Amino acid sequence: MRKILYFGRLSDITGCQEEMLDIPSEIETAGALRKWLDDRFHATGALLDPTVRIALDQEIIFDGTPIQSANEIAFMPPVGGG
Amino acid sequence: MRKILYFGRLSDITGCQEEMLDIPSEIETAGALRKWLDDRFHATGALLDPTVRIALDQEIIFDGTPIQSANEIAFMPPVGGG
Amino acid sequence: MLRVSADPIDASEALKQFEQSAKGAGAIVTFSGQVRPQANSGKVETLHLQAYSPMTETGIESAINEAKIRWSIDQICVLHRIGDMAAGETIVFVATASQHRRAAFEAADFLMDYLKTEAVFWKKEGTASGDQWIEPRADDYVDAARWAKKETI
Amino acid sequence: MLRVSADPIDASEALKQFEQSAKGAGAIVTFSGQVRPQANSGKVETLHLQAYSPMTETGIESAINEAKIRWSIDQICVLHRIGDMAAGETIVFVATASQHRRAAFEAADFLMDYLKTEAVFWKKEGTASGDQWIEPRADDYVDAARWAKKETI
Repeated sequence: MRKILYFGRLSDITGCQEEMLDIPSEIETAGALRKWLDDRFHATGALLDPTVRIALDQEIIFDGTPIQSANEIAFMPPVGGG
Repeated sequence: MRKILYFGRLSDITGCQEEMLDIPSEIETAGALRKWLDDRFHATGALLDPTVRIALDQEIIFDGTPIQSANEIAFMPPVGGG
Repeated sequence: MLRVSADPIDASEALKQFEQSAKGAGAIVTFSGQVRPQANSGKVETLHLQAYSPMTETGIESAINEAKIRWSIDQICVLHRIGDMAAGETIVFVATASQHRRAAFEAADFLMDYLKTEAVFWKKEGTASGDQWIEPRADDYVDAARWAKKETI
Repeated sequence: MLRVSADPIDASEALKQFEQSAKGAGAIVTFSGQVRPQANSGKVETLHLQAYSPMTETGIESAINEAKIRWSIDQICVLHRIGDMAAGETIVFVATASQHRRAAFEAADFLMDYLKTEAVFWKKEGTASGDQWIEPRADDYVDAARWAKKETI
């Protein structure tokens, strides 16, 4: 089980800000996880948007990065405070 | 009688920050007044320094400006606050 | 000093404390940002600010360190509010202290550009016509690009 | 708002009042300058600030008006101390409020450059080894030239 977080506008699509999830073993990379989750939520590409970055255990990574060792995976639309 | 003011470092030379003065009628311009006062105070050019500006009745003027109508004449070395 | 918290920010009180910690610096610049009262879609009723701790704090700490490397800065304070707040409330307070006023101005300006475009926050404005997530404007990215820094997050 | 006075300046209190008058502006930048504790010739015991009223005030008012023409600014506050003060005391406080943070930063920066190089003040530092009149440094003139404005006094 991994903790998955959906920030900003993504939580409007997923209906939750975080969830514990069993990720199938064939989903090996961040990019594959994007696609799998986008289908699962019928998000019609919202999770595939290149402006949505992915963090593994609080570190921004690329789509090719393997996710097996991550405990926490976050989907982050464009950030900005102030 | 006119009021003459000496600001900043000039008052160290003139020994006063302001004085009431009868200016001889042959001293017609700001430039002539500079020279006359520089001699009077043995200021050895301190009042002639081009960075020292002259204000007639609170308005910066040039050396050629006539001074007859002015009530208050100020000698102003480089300004700066903050 | 860095604080990311749901507690209200009192800019005046923060400046008072900063003056104490920055004694002798000579020049202090502060920026405070308030929740704007008006959105494109109407009067702002609430603003919700989301962070991702400790990634948010780690990123801001990096920006503070970068500012200290780039400019001769004695002290930096960043307070950022999260959670729900009302229009007019202070959302961010940045203070910089230096011997040199230009350094204090530029470091504060730099930190605000970081906070607006790179700090790990998400903002949702609530108006009578519904809620809307707000992302940085093109202007904000242009401002941030002035510092031509590498991505820190 | 402009005040040139021998009364001490409380920057924190000034910010509190400015926040009230600038309600809804969104972005507030402040600059406060303190009397530096160290001069080239030793520890600063006193700083004496001389003005030439009302020329001093008229000049600052012109600079405030110019800032309001150049940038979209809601409110400006300039407090400047004159007379005798001690090291660490606040000599100047500038606050700007705008809808846009860059406008607030730039207007405050511009006003400080004006105050440092064009405002009608003279400064004398007193140290154990004597008094010395302080005039703007070359750096100050370079900073002021960034705005390429005509002489206003």
